[in-house]
Formats: sequence, structure tokens, C-alpha cells
Amino acid sequence: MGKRIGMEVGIAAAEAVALCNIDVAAVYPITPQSHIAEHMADIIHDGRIDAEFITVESEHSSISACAGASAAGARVYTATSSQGLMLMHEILPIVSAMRLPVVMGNANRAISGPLNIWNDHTDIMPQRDSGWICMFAENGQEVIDMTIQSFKIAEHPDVMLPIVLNIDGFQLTHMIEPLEFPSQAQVNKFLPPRKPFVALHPDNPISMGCFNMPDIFAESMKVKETALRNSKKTIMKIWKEWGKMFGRHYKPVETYKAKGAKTLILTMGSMGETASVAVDEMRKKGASVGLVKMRLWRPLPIEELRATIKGAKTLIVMDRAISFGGAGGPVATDIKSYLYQDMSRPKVVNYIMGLGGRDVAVDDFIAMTEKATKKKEDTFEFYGVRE
Amino acid sequence: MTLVQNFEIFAPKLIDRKEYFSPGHRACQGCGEVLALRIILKALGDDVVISNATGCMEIISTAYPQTAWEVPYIHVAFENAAAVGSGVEAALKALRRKGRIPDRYVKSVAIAGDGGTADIGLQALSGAMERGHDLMFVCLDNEAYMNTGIQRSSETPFMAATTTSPAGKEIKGQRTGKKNVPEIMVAHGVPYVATACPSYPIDLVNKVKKAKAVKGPSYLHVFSMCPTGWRCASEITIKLGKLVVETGVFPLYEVENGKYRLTMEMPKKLRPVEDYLKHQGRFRHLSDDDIKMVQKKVDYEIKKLMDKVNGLKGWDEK
Amino acid sequence: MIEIRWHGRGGQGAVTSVEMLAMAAIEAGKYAQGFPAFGPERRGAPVMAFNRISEKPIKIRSGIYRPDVVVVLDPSLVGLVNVTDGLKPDGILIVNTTKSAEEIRKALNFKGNLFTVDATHIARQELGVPITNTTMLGAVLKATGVLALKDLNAPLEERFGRLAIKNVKALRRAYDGVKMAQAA
Amino acid sequence: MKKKKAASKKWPEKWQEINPGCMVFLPGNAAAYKTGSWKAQKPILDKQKCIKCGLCYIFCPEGCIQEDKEGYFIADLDYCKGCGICAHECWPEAIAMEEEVE
Repeated sequence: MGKRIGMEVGIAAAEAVALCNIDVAAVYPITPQSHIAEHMADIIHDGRIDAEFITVESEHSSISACAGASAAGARVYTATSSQGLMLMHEILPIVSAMRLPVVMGNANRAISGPLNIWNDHTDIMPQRDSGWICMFAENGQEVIDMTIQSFKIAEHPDVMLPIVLNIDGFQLTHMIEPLEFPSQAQVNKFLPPRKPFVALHPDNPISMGCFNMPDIFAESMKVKETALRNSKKTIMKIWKEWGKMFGRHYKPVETYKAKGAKTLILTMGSMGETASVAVDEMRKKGASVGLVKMRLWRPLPIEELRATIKGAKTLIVMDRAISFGGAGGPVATDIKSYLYQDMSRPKVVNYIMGLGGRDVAVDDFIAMTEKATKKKEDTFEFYGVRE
Repeated sequence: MTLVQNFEIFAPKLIDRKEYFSPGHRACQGCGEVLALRIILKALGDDVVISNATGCMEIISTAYPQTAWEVPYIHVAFENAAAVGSGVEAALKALRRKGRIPDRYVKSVAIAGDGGTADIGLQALSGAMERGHDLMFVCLDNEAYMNTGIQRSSETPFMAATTTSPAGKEIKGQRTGKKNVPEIMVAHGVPYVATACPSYPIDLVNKVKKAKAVKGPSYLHVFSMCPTGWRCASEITIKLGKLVVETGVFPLYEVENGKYRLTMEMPKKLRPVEDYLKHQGRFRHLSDDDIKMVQKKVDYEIKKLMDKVNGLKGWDEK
Repeated sequence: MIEIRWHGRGGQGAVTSVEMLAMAAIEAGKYAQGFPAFGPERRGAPVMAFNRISEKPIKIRSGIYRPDVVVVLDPSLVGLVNVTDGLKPDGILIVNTTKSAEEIRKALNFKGNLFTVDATHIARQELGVPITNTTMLGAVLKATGVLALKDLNAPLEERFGRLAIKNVKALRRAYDGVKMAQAA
Repeated sequence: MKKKKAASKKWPEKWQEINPGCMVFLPGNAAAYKTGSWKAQKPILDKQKCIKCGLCYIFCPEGCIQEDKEGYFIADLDYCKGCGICAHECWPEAIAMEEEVE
């Protein structure tokens, strides 16, 4: 295994992409993704990898160019954030329906308005139903590992779907921290060059992106849904392979001191680590608290979640986004609908917190947990809003 | 009959007999756009990848599980044909360099309608041309959003009636003229820009071949007659395409490295615009005074073009 | 774990300081974080940047509110920004200034451990510019003992190339020249 | 009705039969869809007048006019939509449009 080095996570994301020997990158800069874009350009302009770098005029074109390049058989990467992801929104479900492997890093940031450049998950949630595989990284090391894994998953013949890897903006992208890189030889072994199922080339003149009449569209959607749902098997297989090779193991749902805990905190992304410190502190005082961290958001790993939260009295779901006028935060809403039929389901307390860069410290997790355990029924509320 | 005349008469036979767009497509009777597309594909030949915008040509050719295309084809969305084509071009370049696809030149060609070019697609087109991709972009201009029911676009001609620029009591159809996309492309420094019309198939074929030969961006603006949208008989499609050129409403020219040149089919003396307008329902509401206004506008545009033809030097000329 | 907060002005390289310190700590086998205060501040505006350094993996990812060490890169920030905000009672304040420790104490109403150094003077002499970020690293190393002087060599070389030697010299002068005033 | 039935036979019956991404692997398979039923009139070629210039071939939007062994250009009525362009453009007036009768 490589030596630990200090590097900014955004730059490390670009370095991980370089290890994957991509063919085409199409990136439009946006805060806080810009360090990924800049470093990607450095790598390609210095000739460190043999790839085309398309400096598109918008995110709409970056995802479109990725679609074209992926269809032509290339290994492609893009990265974006917030408004950029919103601008891509129209194209996202097309890319997944066309079964084009594309790997995208999303530096999570709040969506306007009002304009706010800081971290939360409001940008990715509107893309939830686009048919992409959607994952969250918790720290810089996971950003490196999951970026490399993503290419293998996306391009796998049993999957052929685009992947968005969520990297909390600033909290992760701008953090210098200790990181380990696999060697180029190791990555080459884990991830050989892409072998597309089919590709746009005159030697095999196929047509891609054909439209559907009403008598076939529903069947197409069933195909897409099944492909996304089934991808979990391949994802877990590839994570197992990674674990064997690198000794770092990945699961759709990660836990920390969750076994037998009466109260469970559920997080996605970088706040999991801070929450684990809060769990330690509360455990020291005798509280029966554990942590559940969801790595895979789409497809939703509901079996794993069910098994994890079985027996808990209270489940505290931390949502860094809100479905306005709906049933609460998107994560809690999804989980609650799955738990509805379970006889012994825990009480679900849903906090909308950490919006637009509002820091969530250890004390905040402790305060939320103490408040939540006193609740009598399912609730959903903002945390930390001044009144 | 002279030899030259003979050649002209039998020239159609010389165009590649191979069809790259199969019959069984669902274009309207007498569609000038699909005719343009058919001729363009013949001129392009086998070694191309087509990126197509949403629009008539996409809808009439790709109802899954069928395709009319016999060359590799991709459609993603309405406004992004140029961006998709950029991605295809970048991928072909990288993969060829890396020895992952056969070592031969394949042209990336993006095709869009006037909406996918001049309106919603203009940003992606501008980006792709500015970046200098080896991309040929073809606009099939039928002068309105025909696919969705004849709504006006920025390419709808002055005074033409569409469903969103109707011939009303106060406002008589389209209030503006055509957006000059070829000129916008010249301003981008695109080395080959041309206008063409399928009524002049040999000229169209030659321009496609020239555009394809450019190792960089090129742009073709192809007038595409639409009997349905223009409310006229289907058999006069070709005639309309000739009249539009002979009246100077849609002049045929090319711009090579900034040098404007009228192509040979442009007549020395232009016919009155009325000869072109009178066949079409979209201009039926025009009074004699209105026709005079249209004539004035056409004369004005022709003067602008001729000033460029006569006055502008090529970028590489001394 | 030691938590450090840096105060500077946009363009003065506070972010570079935290980058160098974090990289050096990681290079030395420790665990560390370095991150800016995530703001839209432009050149000239008061900015902050942060370090965490520890012998064990660092899990906490929230902001730093109760620092062990505060570093002030720009003398003009004293009195302008509440630089001692949240500083632990036994914490350390390191200020780039030409003033005496007493003057600083008075200006900030600060009674804790104070270190002063005229880093601007050193930087002008050694680097030719009044950019004090690398120079102040020397004062931080001396005041905190968090890393050895030599630990900074590699990251400085990587970052500054040929100019690294000058930076190392400036850093060493600040290391030697920083003055300690015990807690009152 | 006839047309619709012929086309619908080609649809994949079950969702499992749909190609990934709705890709079509068989170039030009739209030819299975016979548009000949769209026409209300059909072109009739008078071989006496035909000079075999190929103008009708190049101006046919369907691409359904091809040269036969004798060098005449003949419209494939399975696809001809009866637009009348060929008759209109044929300057030796060798093509005439004739009403379709049931």
C-alpha cells in the first residue's frame, strides 16, 4: 500500500481520475468543484495521461459531450456542483436511459435561491429520480477509492449506468488531509481499459437514442428500473474485490457502534465522521447511541438498512435537504415509506440541518439526539434555525 | 445540346447510388428536409458518426425498434447536438490515438433543425465552433418548429404566418427577419461556412464534401422546404427551393476563410419575391404593400451580402 | 489534537500556510487537516484558515471554534478582528508585529501565552516581499513544537521549487527570532 | 389498419426483449415499415418519353426510386408516398401521377 500523503481532496479526486486513464473529460468550472476542473486540466495539459479535455461552455454541454464520448466508447469523466448539476438535469435521465457509463463527481453545494455557494445536499436531491447510481463519500480516502471503483461499476456489462459520486463541497473538496493512493499498476489491474458493449463507429452503424411510442415506453422504463436495482449486486461484488486488493472495505450501509443501540443517527456524506465523535461522547455518558451511514443512495439499499435499524427505538435522520411542502427531508421520506409496513419500526425523527454551509458540530449532534429521544412520535423539523 | 448541358442533365446519375437513409421513414409527403438529409448523407459516405438534435428528422427516423439510419447515429436532446458531436469527436480522436479503434479518419457530424441551431441550440453550437472541434454542423432550416406544429423560430422569414406568429388583424405574421447564423459562424472564425438547398443537389453535394474535408469546424446552412408547414402542395417542393434562390430570398454562397463567394446557381438578375411567396399559404395574407415590404427587406439583405462578397478579403489574403 | 486558527488577508497566503503545515505533519507521520474558511472574500479582505494536527486519525470535520493556537499574519488585523475569539485559556497567540508584547496585550486585552515576531521585516529581507505566510510557520513551529524545522523542507520545496531555499531561511529566522512573553 | 398491424408485429412483446438503451443494431430496419400505404396517387412512368437522366432518383424524398437493369428509374410503390415531386420535376414529362384505386 502506498504512503500517506497530504493533499487537498479536490485535487486528489482529479488524481484518482488520472489513475483511471480516462479518454475524455468535459468539465465546466463551478465553486466548489473548480479545483477538480483545474487539476484535471493540469494533468491533461502536462501530458500525464492521454486524454481529450473539452472546456465546454456550460454544464449542459459537459454532460452532453460526455454522453457523446461515452457512446463512442470512451471512458469519460465530468464534475460539477449545485447550479451546474441543475443545468445538467435535463440530460441526466437521458444518459441513464441510454445506458451510457459516465462518472461524475459532484461537489455538493446548496442550490439557489438565494445564491449560496456552501455545502448541503440540495443539489443532488432533485436528481434523485434520474436513474443514476448515486453514492456519497465520507472522507478524502473514500473519494479516491470510490472514484476508481465508479468507473469499474459504471462500465460493467451488467450495469452500464452513469454514476454520480457526491463529495461534500468545501468540507471535503477543500480539505487537505492524509490520503493513500493505489499505484498505477494496481489500478491497471483493477480497472482495465473500457470495453464497450457497443460504440458509435462506422464499422457497426447502430442507432442510439431512439424514441419510444406509448406502446413501448413503459417497458423501457421497466428495463431502466431493473438495471438500476440490479446494479447493487455488481456494486457489492466490485467493492468486495476492492476490499481484497486494498484492505479497505465498502458497504452500501456503514455502521458505527450501531449494534443493539436504542437510538440510531443516520447520515450521508462527510458529516458521518463528526457524528461518530458525538456518538463516542454520548456513549461515554452511557447513552445507547449508534451511527448508520448511508453510502449508496440510489439504488436505495433498503434490505441493508432494515437489517441495521432492526430493534432500534429511535431513528434520527439527518437531511441536508428538504422537499418543500412534502413529507420532510428526502432521505427520511424514502426510509419512512419503506418502514411503514414494519410492525416494530422505530420512531423516525427527521432533522433538516446543515443547509447552505451551516456547520454541524459534535455538540449539535448531541443536542439533536437528546431532543429526539424525548419525542413521542415521528416528527420532522428544522434544527438550529434562529427564532 | 452541348457536352456541358449533357453533363448537367445526367449529373444526378453520378451522385452516389448507395442510400444511407432507408425508405420507411415517416417524413411528410414531399418533405424537402429529409430530401436534403438524404443527399447530405450520400455526400458524406460511410465514415461518419451523426449526432442529431430532437426534431422532425429524429422523430421520423427512429421509432424504436426501428431506425432509418444506416450510419452510426446518436440522438440525446434538442439543444445539444453540437455538444454531443464534440464529445463524439473527442472520443474518436482519443481512442484512435490510443489504438482502441481502427486507425482511420471518421468525421463527427452534428445535424439539427433551425430551432436546434439558431435558438435553443445556439449556445452549444457557439461553444463547439469556438473550441475548434473537428466537427461539421448542418442546420436543416425549414423556418419554424415544424415538429411541434409550426411555431415560429428565429429563422422564420419576415411576415410568414406560423401558429405563434399568426397573421392577425394587428400583426401580420413574423415581425422580424431570419437570424443570420452563417454570419455568426463566420464571426467564430469557422473556416468553411456555406448555404445550400436540395433543389441544387450537385451544389449541395459539393459543399458537404468541402465541409467534410475541413479538419476543424465547418458549418452548412441548408434550406429545407416544408410543404406541410408552409402550406403548399407537396409536388412543388423542388420548385420552391429553386424560386427561393432565384428571388434572392435565400441566396446560395460559401465563405472560405472569411472570403464570401456566391455559388454558381445564384442568378445574375433576381426574380421578384412574389414569384416565391405566392405559392405558399404562410404568405397568403400579404397585401401588395406587404409584398413590397418583403421585397425591400430582401433587397436590403442581398445588398449586405453583396457588400461582403465584393468587399471582404479572405483572412489569409494579402 | 491541536487546533490552529490562522488570520490573514486575502492574497497573503494563509491558505498556503495551512497547506504547508498539514502536508508537513502528514509527511512526518502524523494526521492533519488544513482548510480555509469557506468564504467569498477577495484579495485584501480579512480571512481565516485552519489546521488540526494529531497523533491519531482525525474524525471531526466541523469548524474550529476553540483553537489551541491562533496565528496573526498581518499586524493590521490586531484590534480590527477579534483574533483571540474562543482561544483556550492555556492557548497560544502568535502575532506578526513590530510592537512589544505589552502593547499587544493591551490592545487585545489578552493575558495568555503570547509570541511576537517581526515577520514582515524578515520576509522583506529574505523574500523581497512582505508575504509572511511561510515566515510565520517558523514562529508557529517554535511556539508550539508541533513539528521539527526540517519537516517543512519537503513541502516547501514541492511548492516553491527554486525559491524554497529563501523561504526556508525566512522560516528559520522567525523560528530563532520569535519572542515569548509568558502568560501574565 | 393494415399498416399498423404490420408495424406492431415488430415491437418487442416483453420488456425483457428491449435492447439496452433502446439501441437499434440493425441499420435501416425502418424499411420494414412500408409507407406505400400513405399515397393517394402513384407515379406512372412512360418509358417512351424517359431519357434515363435520374432527376427523379435524386429528388425523391423517400429514396425509393432506383435504376433497373434497363437503366430506367422506377419508384418502389411499397414506399412511395405519392408526393408527386418526380412527376413535377420530370421535364420530358415522362412521369404522370395517377389516382390510387382500392
